Amino acid sequence: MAHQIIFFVLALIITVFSVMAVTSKQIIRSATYLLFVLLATAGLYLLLGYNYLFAVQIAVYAGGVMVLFIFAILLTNKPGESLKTELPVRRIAAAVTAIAGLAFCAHVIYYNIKKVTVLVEQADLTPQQLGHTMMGTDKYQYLMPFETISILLLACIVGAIMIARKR
Amino acid sequence: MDSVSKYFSGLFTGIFSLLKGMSVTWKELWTPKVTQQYPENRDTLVISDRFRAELTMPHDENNEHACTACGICQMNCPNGTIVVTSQIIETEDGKKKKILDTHQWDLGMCTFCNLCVITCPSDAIKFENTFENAVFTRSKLVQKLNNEGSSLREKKKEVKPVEPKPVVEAKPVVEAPVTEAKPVVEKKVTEEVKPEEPKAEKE
Amino acid sequence: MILNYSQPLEITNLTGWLDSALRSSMSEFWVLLIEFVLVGALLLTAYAVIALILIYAERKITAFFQARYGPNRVGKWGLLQSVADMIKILLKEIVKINRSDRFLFFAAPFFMIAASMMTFGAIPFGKGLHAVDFNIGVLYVTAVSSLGIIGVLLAGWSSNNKYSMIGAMRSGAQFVSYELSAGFALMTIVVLAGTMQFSTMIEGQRFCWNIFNGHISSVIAFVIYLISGHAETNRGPFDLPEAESELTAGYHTEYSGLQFGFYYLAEYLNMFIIASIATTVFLGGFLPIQVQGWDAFNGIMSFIPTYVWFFGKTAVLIFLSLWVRWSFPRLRIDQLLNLEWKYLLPINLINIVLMVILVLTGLTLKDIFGIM
Amino acid sequence: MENIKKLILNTVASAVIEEKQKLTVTVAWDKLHLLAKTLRDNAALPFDVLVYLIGMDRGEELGVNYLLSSSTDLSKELVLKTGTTDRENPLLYSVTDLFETAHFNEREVYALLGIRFINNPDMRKFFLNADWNGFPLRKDYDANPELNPLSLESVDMIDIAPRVMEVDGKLVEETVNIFGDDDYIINIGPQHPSTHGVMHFRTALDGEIVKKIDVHSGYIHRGIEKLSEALTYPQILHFTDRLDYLSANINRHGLCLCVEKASEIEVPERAQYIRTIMDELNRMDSHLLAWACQTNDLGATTAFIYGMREREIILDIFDKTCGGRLIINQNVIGGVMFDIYPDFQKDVKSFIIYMREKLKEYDRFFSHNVIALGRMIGIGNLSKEDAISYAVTGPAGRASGWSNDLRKHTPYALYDKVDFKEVIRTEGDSYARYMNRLDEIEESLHIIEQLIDNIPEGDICAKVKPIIRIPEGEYYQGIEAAKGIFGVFIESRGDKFPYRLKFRSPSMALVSVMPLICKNEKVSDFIGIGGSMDYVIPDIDR
Repeated sequence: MAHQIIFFVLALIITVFSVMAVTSKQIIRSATYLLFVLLATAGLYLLLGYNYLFAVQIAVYAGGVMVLFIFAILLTNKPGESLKTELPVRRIAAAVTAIAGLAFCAHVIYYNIKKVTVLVEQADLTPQQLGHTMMGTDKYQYLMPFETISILLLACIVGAIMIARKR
Repeated sequence: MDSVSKYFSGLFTGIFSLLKGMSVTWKELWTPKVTQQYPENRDTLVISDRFRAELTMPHDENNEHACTACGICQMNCPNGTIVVTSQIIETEDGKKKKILDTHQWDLGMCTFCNLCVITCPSDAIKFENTFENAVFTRSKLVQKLNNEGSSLREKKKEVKPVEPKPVVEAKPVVEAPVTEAKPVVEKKVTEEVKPEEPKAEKE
Repeated sequence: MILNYSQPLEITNLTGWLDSALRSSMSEFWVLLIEFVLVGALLLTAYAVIALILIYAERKITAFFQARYGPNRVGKWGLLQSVADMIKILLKEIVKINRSDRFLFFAAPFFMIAASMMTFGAIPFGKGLHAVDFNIGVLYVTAVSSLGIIGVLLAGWSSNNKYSMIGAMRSGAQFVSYELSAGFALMTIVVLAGTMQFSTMIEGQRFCWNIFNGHISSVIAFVIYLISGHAETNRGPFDLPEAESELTAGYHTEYSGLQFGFYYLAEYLNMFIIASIATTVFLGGFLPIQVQGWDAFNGIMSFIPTYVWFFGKTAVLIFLSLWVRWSFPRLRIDQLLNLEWKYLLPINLINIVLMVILVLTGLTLKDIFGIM
Repeated sequence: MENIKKLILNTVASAVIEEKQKLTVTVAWDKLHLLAKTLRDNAALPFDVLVYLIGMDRGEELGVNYLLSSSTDLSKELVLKTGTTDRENPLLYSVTDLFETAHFNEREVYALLGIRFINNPDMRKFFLNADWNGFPLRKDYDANPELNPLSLESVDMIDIAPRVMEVDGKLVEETVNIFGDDDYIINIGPQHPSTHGVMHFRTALDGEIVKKIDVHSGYIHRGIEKLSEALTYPQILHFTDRLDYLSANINRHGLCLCVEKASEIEVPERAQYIRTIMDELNRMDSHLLAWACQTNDLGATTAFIYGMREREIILDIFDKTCGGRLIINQNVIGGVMFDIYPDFQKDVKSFIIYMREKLKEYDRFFSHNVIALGRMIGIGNLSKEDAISYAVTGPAGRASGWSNDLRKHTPYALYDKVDFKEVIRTEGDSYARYMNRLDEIEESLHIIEQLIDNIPEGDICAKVKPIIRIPEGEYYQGIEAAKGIFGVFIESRGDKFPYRLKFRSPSMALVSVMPLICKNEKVSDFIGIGGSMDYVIPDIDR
C-alpha cells in the first residue's frame, strides 16, 4: 500500500510539473519545474528498486544537465523576461507534434504494458553486474556502444572547444 | 621538458609554502590570546594617565576651582564644544567682578585636541582618563564641569601652576575677536564672552 | 557474538531492544512507520545539533588561530552562543526583495538543505547507525550532494542582485569542476575496495584502512578528495562564491532570517558530510583502530563505541579543514579552475590508473602483508 | 634653475617670474598649457610631476596654481600660476593630457570653484553632486542650507559626463557616456567591505573582468579646506589628523612644518627627535594596517588579525605618550605637545625586537604563500611613467621604480641625520607594493633604533606667540606620509587665518590610478589592487 501511495504522489508531481514546465512563461521557472519532474522520475526508479538508475538519474539529469541548463539560460539574454506568445501557425504545428508524440507513446505503452510488469519483477541489480555488462564484449554486453558514445561525447567536447576558440 | 619540470616544481614549492603558512597558524593556535576581556578586567585595566577621555575641572576640598571664566578655552575650541557663561557680581568692596556661571562641555562634539587645556592660563581644566562615558541620550553628553556652588580659588596663594604646560604662554589677546569665526558658539549663551574681558582678568 | 558483549556502549544494543519490543506488540506496518518517523526525527535533530556544534567549534578554533578568545559570553566559554544565534536567526524578519522571483527565491534554500540532508542520511555514523545502506552508496552520495548547487544558482539568480549573480556563477563553475575531482577520488577507492556500498567498504577496512591499503595512490586520492571536498563546500580558500571582500556575501547576500539560516546550516553540514565521507571511505569509518593479531589491543579499542570513533575521526578532518581555511588567502576564479583542470584532474586520472594497476598486480598493502 | 628661467621666457615671453618661497611663474591662461608642456618635455630637467593643482579664488580672478617638480629630483620645484577674471563662466586649459593626475584635481576645482577645464575628457564635479548650487571655495559662496537642501530621495546615478573640448580652435560643449549601453555595471561601494571607506567605484564588468571603473568620491567630504579658512592655525591642526587618519601624526607634522617655516619658528632639538620617532612609529602603524587590510582583501582574515595585534602595541605607546591612540595630537606648532614618558625608550626598544620577529613570521605566513603570490605577482602593473604622470607617490610609487621619498629628496626633521634606505622596487605590481611596505617597516625600525637612545634633553616646544600670523605669501611643505607625499599649501594674507589652505592628499593620486591599473584585471584582483594601493578615503575627500 505504501508503494501505491508513493507512486501516486510521484505520478501527480510528474504530471503537474510537466504541465507547469511547458506552460510557465519564464524560462528559468520552466527549468526548475523540469527539475522537479526529473527528480520525481528518479523517485520512481528508487521505488522500483533500481538504485543505480536512481543515482544516475539524479547525477546526470538533475545534477549535471540541469546545472548546465540553468547555466546556459542564465548566460543568455534576459532570462527572466516573459516569453511572447507564438504565432498561430507555429502553435498549431507544435500541437500536432505534441499529439503525434503522445500517440506514439500511447502506442508503445499499449503494446508493451504486459512486458513492463514482467520486467519489474527482476531481481536487484548490483553495480558489479552492471559494470561487467557495460564493459563486456560478450553477447548482450555493451562495450561497443559504450565506446561509441564516448567517441561521440569526445567529438562534442572538441566541437565545443572549437566554437569557444573562435569567439 | 622545461614546462614539465616547471609544472612539478611549481606544484611542490606551492605545497611547501602552504605548509609553511599552516605551521605559523599552528604555532599561533597555542600562543596567549590578546583580546582584552573588558568589563571583567576593570580591576586590572591600566589606562594611561595621559589618556584624554573626559574634560574635567578639578575642584579642591573647599569646592573651589581655578576657572576665571575668561573664555579662552571657548575661543580656542575649533568646534564650539565649550560654552562658558559668566555673570558680573559686585564684591563687598564695590568692585565689579566676573565669576563663572557654568562651564559647559559637549563630549559629543569634542575632538579631544587638547587646545583648551594647553591654552588655559589658569590651568583650570584638564583631561581625565575616565573613559566610560557612554550614555543613552545625546543630551547627556553635554556636561557642566563646575560643581554646584563652587567658587573661584583665591589667587594669592597660587603662585604658578605646578607643572607648566608647553604652550601655556598663550596669552589672551586684546583685539582677537576669535569667536566671530565660529557661529556655532553663539547659541543660547546668556552672557556672551567678550574678548576684552580676559585682559582685565589677567592683571 | 563475542563482539557484542565487548561493546556494551553501542547504540545497536538499544535499537535492537527497541525494535524487538515494538515488534512484539504491533503489526509490521506500524513498527516500520514508527521506526521511520523515529529515524527521520533523529536525523533532523542530529542535523541541527551537529551544525550548531560545528558553528561553535569553528568560531572558537578560528579565534584561537587568530590569537583571540572567540565567543565566550553566552554560557560557560560561550557554549550557548550557537543556540543564541539560532534563536536570533529564527526570530529575524524575512526581508522581501523588490523585483525578485519570489517563488524561486523561497525555493532555493530548500534545495540546499534538502541536498545536504539527503546525503547526511546515507552516512554510517556507527555500527548499525545507518539510515539507508544502498549498494551504490558512494554514487548516491555524489549524486545527491550535487543537487545543492541548484539551490545556489537559483538563489543567485532570483535575488535580483548582481553580486549574488556573480557569486552563483562562480559557485556553479567551481562546483561543476570540483565535483569531478571528488567523484574521481572516491572512484579510486571504489576500485580498491571493490564495492560502492558503505557497509562493505567499512568492513573491508577492519585491519587496514583504505588510505594505507592503497598507499601512494590512496594518499593522493585522499588529499585530492579533501581539497575538492573543501572546494565543494565553498569554504576558504575556495570561498569565492561568498568572497566577502569582493561580493559582500555572494549568492546569499539578499537572504535573511531563517532562509539565510538554511544556507548557513547547509554550509556547515556539508563540511561535516565531506569529512565524514572521507572518514568512511579512507579512514575506516566508524571502526576502531585494529591491528591484526593483537587481540588484547583490539578488544580495548573495540570497547570505545564506534560512533565515538566516527565522530573523532571526522573531527580531526574538520579541524584540518578549519586550519586550512584560516591559513590561506582566497584563490581567484581562474586560479581555482586552473588548480582543478591543470593539477587535480590530470593527477586524478593518472592516479585512478595507478590504483587499477596496484589492485591488479597485487601491490596493495593487504595483498603484500596478507592482511584480511 | 637659471636655465629654466631662460627656457620659460623663451617659451612664453610674457611670463612673470618671481622668486618667492618657490620659483613662481605667472602666465596668461592660454599660454599655460604650452609652458607646462615645454617644462615637462625639457630633457635636462624635466618637470614631469604635477605635485598639486590648486584652484583659488584670488578675489578678482579665479585662478589655479600648479606645483611642478621633477621626477628625478623632487627638491626642484616650480610654481605656475594662471587665472581668469571671468567669474561667470571661467574656463582654463586642462593639463590632463600632460599630467594624468590633473584629471581628478581639475574636476575637484570645478566642483569647488566652478572653473571648467577645456579638453578635460570628463568634466563632472568631483566630490559634489552635479546639482549642487554654488561653488563652496569661492569667497562669495552662500552657505545657506536652503540652497542645497538635504535630500533623502534615492537618485539614480547618471553616467553622462559633460565636457568642453576644443575642436579646430572652437570650443564645443558636449556630453559623453561613461559606459556603453550593454555594460554590466556593478557598484562597488559606497557601502562595501573592501573599499576601505565610503568609496564608490562604478565598475563595468565583462564576466569577471573589469572593463572600466568610474570613481565617485565625496561621500565624506567635510569641506575641511573651507572650514580652515575661518580657523586659526593651531585650530586647523586637528583637521590634519582627520585626513589620512592612519598617518595622522605625519600629516600634522606637515602642517606644523609649513607654519613653522612660514613664520620662522625654530623647533627644539628634542622635539625634532620626538617628532621623527613618532612619525616612524606612525608610519609603521599605517603600514601594518595596510598589510593587514591587503591580506584581508585577498581573503586571509587571520593575517589581518595578526597585523592588528602588532599595531596595537604601537597604539599603546601612542596612548601612553600623548593620550590618544589613532589621533594623537602630538605635534603642535613649534614642537610637540607632550614629552615622552619615562619608559618610552624601553617600550619602543622592546617593540623593535618584537616587530622584527613578527616580520619574519609575516614572511613565512604570507609573503611566499603560493596563493598570495598568484594573487599579487604581475597584478595591477603600474609603470614608472604612469606612476609619475599620475603622481603616485609613497610605497606604491616606489614599487614602480620611482624614487620619490621626500625624506631623502628634501629632508625635514632629522631625516638627514639618520641612515636609512629608500625602498625601491621596479616590478610595479601588487607584490612589489606589498613588499615595499614590509621593507619600509624594517627601515622605520632601523631609523628609530638610531634615534631612540640619543634623545637630547631640552624643551619640547619653542616659544610661540599665542596668535600665529603668517606673513603674506604662499607656502608649501611636502612631507613623506605613510601613503605618499602629503602636502600643505597655505596662502596667507597676513591674517591669523589662512586665505586658502589646501592639503595635497596622497590617496587621491592612488585612487585616480585605479581605473588604469585595474583595467582588464579580474574583480577579485581589483579588490586586491585596491588593498595594495592602500588609499584612505577621508584623505581623498577632505
